[in-house]
Amino acid sequence: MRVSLPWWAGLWCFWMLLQGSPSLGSALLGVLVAWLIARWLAPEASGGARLRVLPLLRLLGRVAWDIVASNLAMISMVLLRSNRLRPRWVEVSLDLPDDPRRVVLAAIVSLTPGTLSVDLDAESRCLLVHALDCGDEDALASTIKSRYESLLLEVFA
Amino acid sequence: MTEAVLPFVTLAYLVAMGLCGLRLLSGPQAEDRVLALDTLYIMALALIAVLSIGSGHPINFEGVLAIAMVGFVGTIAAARFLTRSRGANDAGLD
Amino acid sequence: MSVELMLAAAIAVLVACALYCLMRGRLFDVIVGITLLSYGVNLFLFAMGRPAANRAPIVPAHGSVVPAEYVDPLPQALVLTAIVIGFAMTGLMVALVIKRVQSKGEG
Amino acid sequence: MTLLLIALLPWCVALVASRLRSGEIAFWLAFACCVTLVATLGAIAPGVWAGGAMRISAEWLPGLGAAATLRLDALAWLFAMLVAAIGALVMLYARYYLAGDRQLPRFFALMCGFMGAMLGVVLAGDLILLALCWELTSVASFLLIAFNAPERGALRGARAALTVTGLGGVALIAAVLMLGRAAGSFDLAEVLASGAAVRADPRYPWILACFLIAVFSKSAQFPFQFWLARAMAAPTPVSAYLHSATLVKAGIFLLLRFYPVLAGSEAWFFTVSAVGAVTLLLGGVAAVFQHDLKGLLAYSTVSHLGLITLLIGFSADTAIVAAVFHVINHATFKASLFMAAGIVDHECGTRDLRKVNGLWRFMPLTGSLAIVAAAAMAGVPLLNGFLSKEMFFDESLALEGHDPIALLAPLAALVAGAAGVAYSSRFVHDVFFNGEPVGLTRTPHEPPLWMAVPVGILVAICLLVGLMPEPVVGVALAAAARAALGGALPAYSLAVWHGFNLPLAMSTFALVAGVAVYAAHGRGRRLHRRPTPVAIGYEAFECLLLALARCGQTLTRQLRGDHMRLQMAALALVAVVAAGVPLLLGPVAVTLPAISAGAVSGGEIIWLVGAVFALGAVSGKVRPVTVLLFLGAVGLSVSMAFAALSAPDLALTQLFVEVATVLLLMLALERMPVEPLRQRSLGAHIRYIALALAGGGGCGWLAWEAMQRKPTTISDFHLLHAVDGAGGTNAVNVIIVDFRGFDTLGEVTVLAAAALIVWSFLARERSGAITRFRGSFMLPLAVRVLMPSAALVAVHLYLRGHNLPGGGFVAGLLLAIGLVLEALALGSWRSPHAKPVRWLAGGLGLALATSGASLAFGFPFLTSTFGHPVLPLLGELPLASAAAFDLGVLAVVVGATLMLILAFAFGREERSG
Amino acid sequence: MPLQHLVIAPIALPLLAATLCLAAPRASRAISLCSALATLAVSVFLVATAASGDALVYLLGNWRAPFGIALLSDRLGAWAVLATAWVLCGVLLFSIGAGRDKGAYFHPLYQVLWMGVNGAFLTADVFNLFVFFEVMLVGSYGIALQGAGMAEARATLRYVAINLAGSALFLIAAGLLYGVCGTLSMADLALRLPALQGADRALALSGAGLLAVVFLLKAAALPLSAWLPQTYGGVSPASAASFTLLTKLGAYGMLRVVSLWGGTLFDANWIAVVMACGAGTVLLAGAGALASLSLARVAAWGVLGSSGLLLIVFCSGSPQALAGGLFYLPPSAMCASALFLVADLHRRNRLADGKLWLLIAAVGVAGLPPLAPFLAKLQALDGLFAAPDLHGLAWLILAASLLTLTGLARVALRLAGAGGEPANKVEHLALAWLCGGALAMSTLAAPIQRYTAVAASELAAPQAYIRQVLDAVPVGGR
Amino acid sequence: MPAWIDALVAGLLVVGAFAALVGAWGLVKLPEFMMRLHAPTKASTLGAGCALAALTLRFAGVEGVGSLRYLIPLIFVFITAPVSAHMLARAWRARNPVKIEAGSGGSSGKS
Ligand code: NA
Ligand code: NA
Repeated sequence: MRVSLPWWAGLWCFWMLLQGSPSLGSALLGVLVAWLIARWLAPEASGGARLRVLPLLRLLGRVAWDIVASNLAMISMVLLRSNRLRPRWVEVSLDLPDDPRRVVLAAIVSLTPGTLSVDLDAESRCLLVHALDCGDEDALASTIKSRYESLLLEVFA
Repeated sequence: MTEAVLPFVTLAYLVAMGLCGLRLLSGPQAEDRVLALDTLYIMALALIAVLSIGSGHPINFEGVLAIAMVGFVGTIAAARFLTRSRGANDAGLD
Repeated sequence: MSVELMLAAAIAVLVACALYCLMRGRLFDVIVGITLLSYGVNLFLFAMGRPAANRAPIVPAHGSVVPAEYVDPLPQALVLTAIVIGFAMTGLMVALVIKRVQSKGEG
Repeated sequence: MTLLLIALLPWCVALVASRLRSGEIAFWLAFACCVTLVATLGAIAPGVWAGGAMRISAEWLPGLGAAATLRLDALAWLFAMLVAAIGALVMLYARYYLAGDRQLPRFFALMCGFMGAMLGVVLAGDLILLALCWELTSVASFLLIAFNAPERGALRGARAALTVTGLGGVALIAAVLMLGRAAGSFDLAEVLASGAAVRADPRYPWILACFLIAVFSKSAQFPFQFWLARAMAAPTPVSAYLHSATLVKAGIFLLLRFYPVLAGSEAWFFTVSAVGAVTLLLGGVAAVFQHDLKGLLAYSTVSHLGLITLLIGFSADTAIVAAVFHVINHATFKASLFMAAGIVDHECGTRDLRKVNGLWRFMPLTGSLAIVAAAAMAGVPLLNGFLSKEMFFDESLALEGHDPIALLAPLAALVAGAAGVAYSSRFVHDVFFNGEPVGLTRTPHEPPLWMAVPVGILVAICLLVGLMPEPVVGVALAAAARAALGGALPAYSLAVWHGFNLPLAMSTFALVAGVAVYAAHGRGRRLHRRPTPVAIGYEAFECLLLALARCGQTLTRQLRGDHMRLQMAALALVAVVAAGVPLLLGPVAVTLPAISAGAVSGGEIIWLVGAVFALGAVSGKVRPVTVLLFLGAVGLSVSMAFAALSAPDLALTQLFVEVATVLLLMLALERMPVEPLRQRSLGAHIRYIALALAGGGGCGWLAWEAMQRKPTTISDFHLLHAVDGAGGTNAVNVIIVDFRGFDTLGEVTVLAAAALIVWSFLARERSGAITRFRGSFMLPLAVRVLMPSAALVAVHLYLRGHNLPGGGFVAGLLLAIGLVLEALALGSWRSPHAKPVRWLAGGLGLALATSGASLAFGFPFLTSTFGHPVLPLLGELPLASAAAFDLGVLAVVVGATLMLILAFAFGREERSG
Repeated sequence: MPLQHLVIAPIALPLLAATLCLAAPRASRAISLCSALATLAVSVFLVATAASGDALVYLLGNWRAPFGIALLSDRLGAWAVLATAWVLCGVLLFSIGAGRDKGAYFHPLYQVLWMGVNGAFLTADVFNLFVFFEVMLVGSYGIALQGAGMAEARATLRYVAINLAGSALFLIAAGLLYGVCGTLSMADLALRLPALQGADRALALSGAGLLAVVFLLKAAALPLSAWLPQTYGGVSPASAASFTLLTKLGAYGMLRVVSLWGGTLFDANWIAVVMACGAGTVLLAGAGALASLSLARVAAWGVLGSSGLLLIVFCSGSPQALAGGLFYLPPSAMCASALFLVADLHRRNRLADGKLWLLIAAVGVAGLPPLAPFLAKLQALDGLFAAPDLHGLAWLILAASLLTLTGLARVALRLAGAGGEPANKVEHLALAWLCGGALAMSTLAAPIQRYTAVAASELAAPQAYIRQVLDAVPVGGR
Repeated sequence: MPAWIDALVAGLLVVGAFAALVGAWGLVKLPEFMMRLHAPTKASTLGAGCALAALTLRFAGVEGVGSLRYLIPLIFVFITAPVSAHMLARAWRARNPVKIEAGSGGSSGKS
């Protein structure tokens, strides 16, 4: 089995982060450990998809901001008008071509407060989302598509 | 300043945990309880982090890491059980 | 509220609950009881090590050590052993209960 | 040497015979053995008669102060001769009686074994050896009675015999042990010499009681007489041997043997003579009414044994002579009678006196022999029985002093004498005359010659002794009696004719009365129409056994069934008492907690949360899955408590174990339908709650009190020497892998074994596929990321464990949980953990190898070493051999956890949706 | 390598064998047998060394005694280890002959059981004793579940549950002793316990009391006996045959505790209670044997009876009775094991030519001559009869043995006509090994009684034990 | 430790504690399961995130860049939290079937 290079590198970074105080010894050890684990446990590199850094950072930033912002929104919702919420089930049809990206999108949807991805229909490629407080289902769906799906398509070009 | 807020922060997390415990006790459905337990784990994680700040030794950091990595396993298992059993063998109780 | 009082209270509650479960006579409750009992007993062992906050028994690599500045590490080591053995026994017990319940269903 | 030969030869023959296939060879061996014994005994006879006791001794039981001593004096010689000589005749007889039986080798082996045991009793020169051989005779007789085993009568007879003689054995053991203490030695010679001391000992009544129980049970004295009648289920040669000449005489032998030690007290006189008299009468009367030929003989044996006992009970020197004489006489005529009865049984196919009639026509030879023997039994003059019975009458008349007995004894003797004549008459008349046989399946005829020869020999002895007693047995009798008395012989005369005297009158009266009684009762077969008499005592015995068995059943039924909760309650109760009593009675001043209004320092409230959920888990109103969730919450709070109270290692371990446990229980719950709680009475409820509260409260109190104590602990050493002694700063880990690494080795063994058990136990289910968590589209991807990270963190935790929180346990648990999760989420078996047993083997091997490596350097098992080599580029590298041990621990934990959890994960596929 | 190191062998060898069996399952039979023989040889060596007067102390990890874990092979420990080796060798042989070892992981689990028993007999550390109890128990669970029928599972479930509760008690006891005395070494505890005063002493007594409860549970003494007949009668007889020594562990533990701490910690009432438990057990065993209808059940009650007897004599305070008890321990286990094995033969309908073994084993269990249990019991009874206040116990033992005899006779007679196949050579060899062991012990009674007498006197004066453990010097003087 | 870092740490702690409190409150207060599912998964992410960030900052002065490792748990929380929420929602739906009208993007159904 070939060792997947991105995994190796990623694990090595993780190792270095974990060590706290970086030293040459731990770096070399990390190479070995990461190689072994990547060889043993990491899935094989899926050919084709390449990670693009800039869109990734943009995506991360946007998600982080949304998490904070909608958390605040959430706080107000829970505290101030918990009796007047409008929960809705929303189906979002996805354009993402492969499962990993759909999963990432679903995760982002879940992480941003107010929405929760519940199911992914394998055939119709629809993401079933539950929204805590939603006036307009279509608006929510399009927000999700525009804010995250497009960027995701860019990240894994 | 940190020292000043720490007791209150700790108390806040404890109260939050207490609320989670309340939900865990009251249910009404098993899913609610699982959710409460899951949240309890996250709260515990945060609380340990806060206590580490207070003590000045992040000696329990690995505990934090552990909760973050495996805390959800119980939730997964319970959710799986609930999905599969659909309460068939113990209907009527929650 | 002292650490000792809380520990003693927790041990009392855990052991009492465990005993009640064990004496209830249902196989499932025996598993629950044994689990609770092992929590209680582990806390009991742990309590024997003059527990206190912020005195983890991790000594400096160099320099002198004053034992009184640390909690007693030995009970912790014992609890560790007890935890692992308890886990193994729980698994065993559960397997047996499953077999027993299945046999009831068949016969 | 001769003694050794006598004692061991039968055993050797028994051993050889038991391995033989051919009954013929076995017979010749057994017969040769008996003949050799007779010859040997004959050869040493003059010396023994002259008063020279032979003795050999070897060291055997120094702890008891007992030795393997054999001792042969004239009394022992007499009994040994009886055993050997009658043994030879019985063997000869049995060869034809049991001809064709497939079990013949076993029979002869058992007979020889019995003979060995019996000779052991007779020759034992040490009380312990005596008791041992005594028990062996019980065992051997049990086996011989049970020879026809599946047959119902044999089973019951053997069991009754074993129980009664077993009781006797137990009593003898007690008697012997106390006697040995009282006499100061177990050596027979010393005991015999210390009679006065024994009789003065405060334990004497106990000794006597136990001793007499032993003797009476063996010799079928009242109230133990019933077993002998039951023992008639044995093959007739066995009855002829054991139940006339040898086994039942063991008790008599013991009475004679210990006569100098134990006799001479009022207790002895009254007990022995009373029991003897009762037995004498009981046996005599019962014998008349038996319908079974062997039953008649059995009760007559009981009666005669009673006679001998009564004689010994008289405690007069001449009575002892009479007793010894009657032992000889009874053995000869009773053995021949049993053999004759066996011939009848053999030829007629039944021994029911109501069917067997008028055999004189078919077998005149057997008839004439039997009639002579029966006459001897009845005490007809010119036969040996007459002589000893005459002496008995004489003794009963000579009794002085003890008023009631002195008056009653002659009367009893007379009645018993008459009864003896009556049953002897019945034996003769009812078998050989009294009309025609009834319903016999075959026509009887004379037996083979060699079957009659032993009877003939014995009858000839009866005649010879009866005609000229002094030349035939005089010397042996005198020597034996002298040995039994342990001193000088009294004046007595062995003569056929003593002139017209009172005993002769009594004899005559008994003869006439006996014949008259039989004639009156038996006229016109009136006796035949009487119902079979109940075996006196046997029913009571059966009832007693049954009651005891019932009692046992009731007792054990309390322990049976689904009463696990009772067992738990018993354990809890005992523990509460054991721990509580010292606290409550001891000077424990209750230290009340000083409640200060200090700031909330953290985890303390968590414990309350834990306590609440522990209570919740106990509630019977929630469903099982909820109980498991509550358990998870309790576990979490315990883990938090550890984290808050300076136990980071514990917190980590508890957390991982908690997760693994919840995972395991959730997987298992699917297959474990939980029955609803049974309703229990309020009282039971309250009892259990009270017990639980006592147990819990007690534990809490113990913990509280113990936490007030601050003893100097051995762990100070561990803290002080963690770095310089073991090369690690994390004292907990250092203890686990170094100071107390042996505990850890045992612990991983437990883990591995438990995993193996569960894995193999649920193997049937494992044939299916692993049930994966299907339907979740997010989980697989998350796990793909998590799993390698978990492995990396595990490596990290393992590597730092010696110095900081972490170590092999937690690393292994984390890795295993990751692997389990992966297996469940992806449903795949990766090659490395497809065979988790290899993890176990590898881990245990590594731990063992690390532990054992120090042996090569001359250091004890588990000795560790460490160093800080400075390497180029890498700098100082902390290395400890204990780390390799920890790696082994890690591997075992991984393998075991995988097996423990995954064993429950196989089964049906998940329903989709 | 100094011979000292052989002390670890009875523990390390079985573990090594278990590991090798896991690694090479095909060769597990050979590995297991080799290990069994090696362990037997080492056990003989340990007894020989102990008999020559040198108790071997082994400091694990080369740490001085109260700080690390020490093993001690004194006369008592070595004797028990040898008894274990003898019985387990025989049962292993039988299992191989009967093909019972084909079950999953039989050999590794059997070796684990062996390791646990040996460890428990050799260790001089309270917590380590707990660990080895667990090792022994887990091995016994594995052996009990061999064949894993429903009946076995049911019987084992109770056994596991009650033992788990017992383990919890053990932990509390060990914790309490540590909390009050600050040490775990039995020898060190023996030094520290007398120094305790007042409330400390009461607490220590509580801890020791809990420990005693654990031992009573393991010995299946009266209020806690229910599990034994259920378990031993419920699992396959061949499994039960390997358990006959496990109850002896309880009595052994009690003996060690009473010997080491008894003089200073326990008063006469305490001892009397334990002896009363033993007496009740003996009587119960007799009643049970009388009431039972199968050979395996009678054997189980026999095991219970011998366990009660040992409790009585070990606590009696009479050196003579104690020596008798030590003499009694191995042959009673051998005979009970043999009886279980015969029951196994009967259950598989292979008793055609095994009646001799039935006879010998039954005679041994009933305490009849010529097997060694008879002599040992005699010695024990002699000791009891020597003390005026112990007469009652002697009578009780005698009465119970009569009940056992009667029950055994009934059951054995039922088997008298049993036929079926003949057993194979290996099975005969195994039975001959066990029965022969008991027989050989009665012919070798003289040296054995000398050995046990010295062992008893050692136990009566534990200072030697304490000094030996605490004064042992690590290699290189660490 | 510079004062601004101290202030920042305190601020983060307060925000996190507040978020956690609100999340727990929502867990208790919200009327039905699917709504309750939102509250803690969100609020607790912020609660945990802030606490960990505070930890990182607090020890940045001592450990420098190394204290970034205290953010690692956050990554795992972000990976696992959506998964558990999803699994729970799925389990709940299995027992409480919800009808969702067909059509992309705009259908709704109140449960
Ligand atoms: Na007739
Ligand atoms: Na070491």
